[in-house]
Amino acid sequence: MTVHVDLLTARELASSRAATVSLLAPVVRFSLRVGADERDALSSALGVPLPTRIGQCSRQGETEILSLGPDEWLVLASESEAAGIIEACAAIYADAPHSLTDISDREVTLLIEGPKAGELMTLGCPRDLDRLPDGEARRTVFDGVSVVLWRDGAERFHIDVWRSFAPHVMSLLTTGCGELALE
Amino acid sequence: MSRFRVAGRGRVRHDRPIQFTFDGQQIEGCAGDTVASALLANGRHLMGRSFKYHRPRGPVTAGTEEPNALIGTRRGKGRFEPNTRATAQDIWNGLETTSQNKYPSLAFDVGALNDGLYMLFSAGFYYKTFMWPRSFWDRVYEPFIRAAAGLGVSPSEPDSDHYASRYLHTDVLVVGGGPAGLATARRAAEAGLDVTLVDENSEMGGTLLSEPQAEIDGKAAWDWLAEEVAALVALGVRIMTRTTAIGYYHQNMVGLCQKLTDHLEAPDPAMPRERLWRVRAGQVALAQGALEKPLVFHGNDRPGVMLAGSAQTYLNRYGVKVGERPVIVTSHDSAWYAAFDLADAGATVQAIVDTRANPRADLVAEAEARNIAVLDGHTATGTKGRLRVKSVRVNPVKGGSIGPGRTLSCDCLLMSGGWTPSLHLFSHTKGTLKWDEETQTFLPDRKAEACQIAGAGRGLWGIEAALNDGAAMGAAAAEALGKAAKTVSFRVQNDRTGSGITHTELPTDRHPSQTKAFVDFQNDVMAKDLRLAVREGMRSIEHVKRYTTNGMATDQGKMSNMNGLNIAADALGKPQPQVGLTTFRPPYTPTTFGAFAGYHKGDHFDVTRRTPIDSWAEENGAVFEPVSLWRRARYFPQSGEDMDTAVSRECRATRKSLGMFDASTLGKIEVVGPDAVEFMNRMYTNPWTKLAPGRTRYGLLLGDDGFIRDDGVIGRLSDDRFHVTTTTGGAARVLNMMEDYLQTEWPELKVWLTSTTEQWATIALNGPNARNLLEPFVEGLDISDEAFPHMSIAECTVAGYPARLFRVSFTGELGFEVNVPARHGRALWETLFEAGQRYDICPYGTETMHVLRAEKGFIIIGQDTDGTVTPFDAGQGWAVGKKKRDFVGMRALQRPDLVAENRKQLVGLLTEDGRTKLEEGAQIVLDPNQPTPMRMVGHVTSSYRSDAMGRPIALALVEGGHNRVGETVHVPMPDGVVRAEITGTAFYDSDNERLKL
Amino acid sequence: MLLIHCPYCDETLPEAEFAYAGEAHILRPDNPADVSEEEWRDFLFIRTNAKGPHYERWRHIHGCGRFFNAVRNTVTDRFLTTYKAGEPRPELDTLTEDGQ
Amino acid sequence: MTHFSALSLLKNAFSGNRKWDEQWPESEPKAEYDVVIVGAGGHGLGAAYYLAKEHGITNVAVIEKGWLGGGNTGRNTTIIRSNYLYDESARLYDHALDLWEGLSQELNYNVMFSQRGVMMLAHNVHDVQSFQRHVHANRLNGVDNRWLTKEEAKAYCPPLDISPTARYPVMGAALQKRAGTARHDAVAWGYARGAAARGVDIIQNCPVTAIRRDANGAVEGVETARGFIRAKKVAVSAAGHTSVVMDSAGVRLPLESYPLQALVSEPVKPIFPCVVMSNTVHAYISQSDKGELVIGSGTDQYTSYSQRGGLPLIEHTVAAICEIFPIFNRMRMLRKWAGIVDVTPDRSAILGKTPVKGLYVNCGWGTGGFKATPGAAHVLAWTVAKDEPHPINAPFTLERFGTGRLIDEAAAAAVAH
Repeated sequence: MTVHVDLLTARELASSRAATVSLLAPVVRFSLRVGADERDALSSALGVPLPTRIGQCSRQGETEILSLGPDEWLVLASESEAAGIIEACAAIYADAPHSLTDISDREVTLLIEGPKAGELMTLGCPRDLDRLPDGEARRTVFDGVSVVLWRDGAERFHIDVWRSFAPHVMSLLTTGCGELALE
Repeated sequence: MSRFRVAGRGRVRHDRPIQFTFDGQQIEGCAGDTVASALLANGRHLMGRSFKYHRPRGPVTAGTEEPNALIGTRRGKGRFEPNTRATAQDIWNGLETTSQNKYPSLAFDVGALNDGLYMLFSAGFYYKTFMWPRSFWDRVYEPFIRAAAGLGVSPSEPDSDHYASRYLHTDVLVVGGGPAGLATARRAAEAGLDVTLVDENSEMGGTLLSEPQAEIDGKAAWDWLAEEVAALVALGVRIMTRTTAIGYYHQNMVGLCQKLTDHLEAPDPAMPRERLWRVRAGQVALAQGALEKPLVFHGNDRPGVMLAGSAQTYLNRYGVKVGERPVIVTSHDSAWYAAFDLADAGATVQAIVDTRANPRADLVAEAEARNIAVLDGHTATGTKGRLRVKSVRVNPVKGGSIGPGRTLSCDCLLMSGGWTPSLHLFSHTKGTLKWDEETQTFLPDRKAEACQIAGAGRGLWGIEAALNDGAAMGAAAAEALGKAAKTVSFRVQNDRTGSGITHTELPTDRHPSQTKAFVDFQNDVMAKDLRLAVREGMRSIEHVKRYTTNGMATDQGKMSNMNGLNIAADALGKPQPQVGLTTFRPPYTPTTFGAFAGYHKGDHFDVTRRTPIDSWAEENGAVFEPVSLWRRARYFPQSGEDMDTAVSRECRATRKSLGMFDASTLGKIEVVGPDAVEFMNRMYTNPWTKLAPGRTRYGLLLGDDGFIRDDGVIGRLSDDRFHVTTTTGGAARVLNMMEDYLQTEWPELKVWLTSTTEQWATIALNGPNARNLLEPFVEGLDISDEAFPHMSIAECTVAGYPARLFRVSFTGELGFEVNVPARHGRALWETLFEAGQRYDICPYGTETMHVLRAEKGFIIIGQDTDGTVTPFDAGQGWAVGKKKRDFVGMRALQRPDLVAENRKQLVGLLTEDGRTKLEEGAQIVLDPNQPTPMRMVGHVTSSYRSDAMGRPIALALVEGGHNRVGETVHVPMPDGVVRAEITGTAFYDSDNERLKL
Repeated sequence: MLLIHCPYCDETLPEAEFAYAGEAHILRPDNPADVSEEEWRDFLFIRTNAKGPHYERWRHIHGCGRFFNAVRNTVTDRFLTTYKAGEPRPELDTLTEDGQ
Repeated sequence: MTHFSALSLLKNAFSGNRKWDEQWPESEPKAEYDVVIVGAGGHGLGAAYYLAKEHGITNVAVIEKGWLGGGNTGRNTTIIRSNYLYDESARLYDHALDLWEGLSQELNYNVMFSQRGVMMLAHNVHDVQSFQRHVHANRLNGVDNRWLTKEEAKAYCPPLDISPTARYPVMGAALQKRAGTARHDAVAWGYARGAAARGVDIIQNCPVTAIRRDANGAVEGVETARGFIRAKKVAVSAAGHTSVVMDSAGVRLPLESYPLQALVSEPVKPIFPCVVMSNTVHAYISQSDKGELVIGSGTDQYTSYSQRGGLPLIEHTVAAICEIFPIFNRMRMLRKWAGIVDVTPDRSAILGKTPVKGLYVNCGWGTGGFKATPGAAHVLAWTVAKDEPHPINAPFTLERFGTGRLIDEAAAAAVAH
C-alpha cells in the first residue's frame, strides 16, 4: 500500500530538467449551471461575461469563468470574492433560475511547467494539445481520470483533478518528470 | 578475428570486440553485431531446435521474421526472456544467451526422436488418436504433448524493468526507413508537415544497409544515407529506430513499440525498457518493403540453409561470410547478387542453381567472370548434414521430367523463392488485397484508412523505383493534407533490379511421402502436410492453416504464408485468390506484455481513491477493504484482535456510548433548480413534493426494468435544492443515469445536477452520546431532539468549519452525519476524536457499519439486493409513492413476473440453535431430505454475529418469504443441515425507541 | 480507438473522452402506465443491432458531459455523422463516412 | 468415413498418409431440405449432428456464409465450465459439460477436452459473497464447484500473486475442477465430419440473405447467394449476425453485438496448469497445449461487426494479467483478434421457438457460447425435431423479456461468462 499523499500543502512535487510539477493552493470554485435564456442575466450579475464557446475563458479581476459545456461554467474566484458571487446569484435566482454549487474542495490543482511540459502531458492525455490555444481549457481525460486541463502558455499547463484521483495523476506526472529528463 | 569475418566490411565496429555467452560458451563479436551475426562470424549456424520434430536449425533470415534462431536472453535477476530472435538481438558485454527446446543439449536432443516418426505426426494427427482410454487424455497424453511443445521456458521472476507509454499526434507517420520511407519522409517534411519516421532496425536505411554498391544521384549509398538522415533531422522529422509499428487501428491510430534498453550494456536504471506509442496520424505511409520467400524442397531446413538476401545482409551489413563454399538455389535474380558479393569477398561459390531454364544473360556473364558454375533449369532435391548442411543434391528438369541428380558439396546453401510485399499493417485496417498475376503476389487494393503504400509494398523492385515511389507517396500524403509538394526523381547506379518465378514445392524425384520439404520451419509444417489437409477436406486457407498450424509460428507466417497458399491452391486446383489469404493480426512482431501494460502496474495499475480521513485510519492501524475504486477502513483492530473481536468491540462501544465512522465515500449529488422537486419525483420511487426544507427522506432508485438500483438519504435544503446521497459504488452510475433522463427524456425541466461527492468529507457519529459530543461544537443551530428531530438537515458551523449537518441513523442509534469541506475532514475528525475520549468514542469501519445496520434490517444495495429485486421484494414497498403518475421503474413493476406470487422476498433468519452463524450465500431449502438437484427457495444475503442480540442474525431472500414468517427452513451445508426460523428483518429496537433521544 | 465529433464542443476527439450509450431514438413512453407489456418490452430490450449504419447515442462524459446522437457504420466503425440530442434523425442517403 | 485410431494413424503412416478420406464433402445445395440450419459454427453443426443421430432427420443443410467454424467457434478462448448461479443456467451448462466429457469418443475426433479446472478469483468482499453464493447453489444443484482460500488458490496455480498489498488482492477463489478447455476448431470439424457422415449437407461460402415466409406466415425457406432453398423448418444459429437474419423474418430480438478481443502469447514450456478468470479486472487466462498463453479480454464499449477492436482494451487486459501474474511481464503477445458476441439484456441465451411457425433461434450466448456447444446443439436439435423445447432450454425463451422472468446471471453475480 502506498503511504498517503498530502493534498493540503501547496508544494513542488517533482522537478527535472524536463519539467516541474507542483500542487497549488486551493482556490474558490463554483460550478455554475444555467440555460441559454438566463445566461446574460448571470453575466451581468457576476460582472464577467459567460463565454459562449466551450473551452473559452473570460476574466475580470480575480474572477475567471470557463465554459465547460453548453449550460455549464466553472467560476474561479478569490476567497474575498466568494460571498459576493453567492449573493449576486441568489439575488437574481427568481428571475434567472440557475444552479450555483460550491466545489472548491472537490478538486485540487496541479501546475506543470518546463521545457517538456507539453510532452509530459502526452503520458496521459490522448488529445492533440497543439490544438489547445493558450489561455483556453478543456475538460478531458488524463490516464483514465477526468480532469480540467488549462493551457497557460506554450510549456505551462495546470489541471484540476478530483481530490481522490489526484494521487494517481501526481504519481504518473512524477514518474514522467524523471523519465523525460533522460531523453 | 574469425575467418568468417571480412576485414573492413560492413557497418559493425571491427575495432570494438564484444564478449557474450551462448549456452555458457564465450563468444566474441563486434559492436553492431546481432547474436546471430556474431555466432555466424564464429562459423556457427546451429542455434535452435524446431517445435515438433526438434530438428537442428540455424538462422534462415537476418531480421525479426526469423523462425528458427530463437534464444533465451538474460540480464541478471528478473531480466530473462524466452524466444528472442538471435537475428535481432544486439550483443553487449556480458549478455547471456541460451538455446531452447532441446534436451540434454542443442547438439544432441532426444526430442529429435519425433523426427524419425514424422509419418505418425502428420498434419492433425492429434485429432485422430489419444482418445482411449478416456481418462488418459488428462493424465497421460496431454501432459506428454504439452511437455514436448512450447519453445523457451517462461520467466519465473517478476520483471525488474519498467515500461512507458505516450500519445503522439503527427501529420505523417512513415513506417519503414528504407529508400521508399526515407524519400516519403523527405517530401512530406519539405511540404512543411510534422513527420514521424520509424524503423524496427537499429539504424535507418533498410535495403541500403545491405547494398552499399548502389550509387544514388552519384553518391555512394551509405554517404547518401548519412546525408539524407541528417537532412531529415534538420527538417525536424521525428526519427525513431528500434521502433516497430505493431498494429494499425481505427482512424489512423498506429501502435508503436520502441525498444530503449535491450541493446545497451549498462542502461540507466531509470530508463524504461520499452515504450508504447499511440500515434494518431493524418496520413500513414507504409514503406515496409518485402520479405524473401524460401524455396520448398527436401532438407531445406538444415543449419546453413539460408535466404540469399539474408546472407547478403550478413556480408554487407555485418561483415560476415555465412560460409566459404556456398551453393545458391534460386528462382529469382536477386540471389545471383548474393553469390557475386560472396565471391568478391573471397568465398568460393560452388554453383548458382537456377530453377529457370534461361536466366538473364548479363547475370550469367557476371557469374562466368567469377568462375561460378551456373546450373540453369535445375531443381534441388535434397540436402545432407546433421548439424550443418554438407551438400545439396540437384537435378536438371527438362520438359517436366527430372534428370539424374548430382551432389554439390557446400558449407551453406543460399536460397531465394522470390519476394513478398510486406502488407501486414495494411491488412490490419481491413484494406483489401488483389492478386497480381505477373508478380504472383497480393498487392494493396482498396484502402480503408488514410494511408499510402510505397515501394516494394506495391510490388516495385529496386532502389531507384523505391526512392521515386516514396517521393511520389510523400507528395501524395502532403497533398491529401492540403500541402503542395514538389516531386523529384532519383537516379541510381548499380541498382539491382530483377525478377523471378514462383514455385510450389520444387520438382523432385523423391517419393512425395518421404519428402521433408518445409514450409513453416518453426512449426515443422511440410508441403505434404498441406496437401494432406486439402485431401481431408480443408478447402479454405483458414482451415488448412488451423489444421496444419502453417503460419501460426512466432514469425506469424512471414516465411510460410505465401508458400503455404501456393501449395494449397495447387492442391485444390484453384487460383490463389479463391483460396484466400489468412488475415494478418496485430502485433506485426511479438510484443512484450510489459509494453502494453506500460505504467499500469502495482499501485498505478488502477486508481485507488482515498478519503480525506484515510490517512488517519492508516496511521491508526485500520484494515482496509476495496469498495469500487475506493479503499475503506474495514475495522480498527487493537493489539491481538481478529476481525470478529474488533467488530464486536466496535459494535458494543457504539451502541453503548459513541462510535465514529468515515462516510465520505458516499456519493453526493446537488440537485438544484425550480424543477428540482419534479425531477426527484420522476427519478425516485418516493414522493418528494411534501418534504419540507430542512427535512430528509430515504430515497429508493429503480431502473426502468423495476429493479432496485440504488438508495440513499436525501435532504431538502430549500424549495429548489436537494442534497442527494447515493451508495459508494453507485455514485457515478446514478449521476450518469440522472443526466441521461434529464438530458434526453426531460430536457424541459429546469434543474441541474452537480457531483459533490468529493466536496464534502462526511463523519457519522452514532450512539447515545452523539449529541452530547457534537452539541458544543455546533454554532448557529439548535440540535436538540425538538428543534432538530430525526431525519433533519441544516447548514451550520461545526468546530468553526462550514457544515451540512444531517440527523440520520444507519445504526439505529441516535446519529448525526457532519459534512464539512474535504480539506477540513481530517482536522474535524481529530477534534471530535479528541473530545470524544470522555465518551470512549470508538472509530469503526465498514464491517461494524454492516452489522449495526443488519441488526436494524437496513439493506445494502448489491448485497441484500442483486439487480433482480423490486422494492416490494425488499420490503421497501412503503418507499414507493402510490399516487404518482410516473417514476423510473413504475411501469415495469406491473410486469407479470414482477407481481407474481412467490417472488423472493427479504426476510430475517435466525438459526434454531442460536449459535450457528449462517454463511453468506448459503442456499435455503424447505425439504432437506430431497435428492440433488435440490429445490432451492432462496439464499442468505447478510449474516453476522450480533453482539446486541447475543446471537447470530441473518437476512435472506426467500420465495414468498413475507408470508412465511415463523416458518422453519433448512440450510444444507457440507457438514450438515442448519435449521433456521424466518423472522422480520428488524432484529434490534424494532420500535426505534433509541432514536428518540 | 475511435475519433468522435462532439456536436456540442464542435471538436473531433479521442474515444477515451466518450461513453457509448446504446441505440438512439428509443423514446420512453411519456404515459408508461398506459402502454402494453409488448411496448414496454420493446422500449426496454428490443434493439435494431444494425449491421451497417446504426443510430446510436454517446456521452461526452470526460468533456462537455452531453449525450448526443450519431450514425456509425458498425461494419467499418466509421461515423457518418453526429448530432445534438433532440435533433431529427438524419436520412441515410444524405450521409457519407466521416461526413462530419 | 475412416475410423480414427492409433491403428488407422499407423496404417496410413505406412501408406504415406495418402489414404485419408475427406472429413466432409463439398456439398451443392439441394432445392429442398427438411431442416435448414443457418450458421456452421459448433452450435449449428452440432445441432445437425444430433438431428441426424438422435432424431433420424438427415435431410438437413447447414448453411454458412464463410467457412465452417470461422466465427466465434474459432475465435474464443475455449473456456468450458458450468458453475452458473441459476438453476436454469446450471442445468444447461452442466448438460453441456456432461456431453463434453464424452465428446471425443462420441465424434471419434479428439477435441482435446482438458479438465484442468477453472478458477475464478475473488478480489473483494462482494466477490467473495457472490462466489460463495455460487458455490452453495452449485453444490445443491449437483454442480462441481468449491471455495478455495487464497493459499489453496496459489497452490493450485503457482504463478498467482496473492500478496495482500496487490491493487486487487486475491481473497479466495471458486474452483470447478471438472471444468477446463477444449480445442475449438476440432469441435466444429468433429461435428461437421459426424454430421456429413450421416448425410447432412454442409454448404460453405453461401450467405443467407433472407428467411422467406408463406402466406400464413410460416417459414418457407431461405434466400441464399446460391438461390432459394426450401425448408419447413429453419434454425438460426448465427451468433453475432442473428439479428440481421432474424430481422428478415420480421422477428426483432433483444440482442446487441459487441467486439470481444482475445490474444495469445508466444509458446513456452508448461507453466500454467489451469484456467483462471478474474471478472473484477476482466482477464481470463489459460495455456494451450501448444504452449501459448491464451488470454481473453472484455468487450469494447460500442456495438460492432468489424471484428477489429481497439488498443486500449488490450492494454488493460494485458496489464491485468501481469498484475495477477507478474512473472509474465516479459512474455510477448503473438497475435490478437476479435470476435463478435451477441449479448442479451440478462446475459443468458435465447434458445427455442419463435413467434414464426417453423423458425427456431439459438443466440444471445454472449461470451458463453463455446462452453455450451454440445448442450445447446443437443437441445436445439430436440426443439427443432419435436417442435417443442427440451425441458433444459424451456426457460430460455424470447417471451421472458416481456414477462420479466429474466435469468440474470450478470445482475445476480456480476460474473462474466
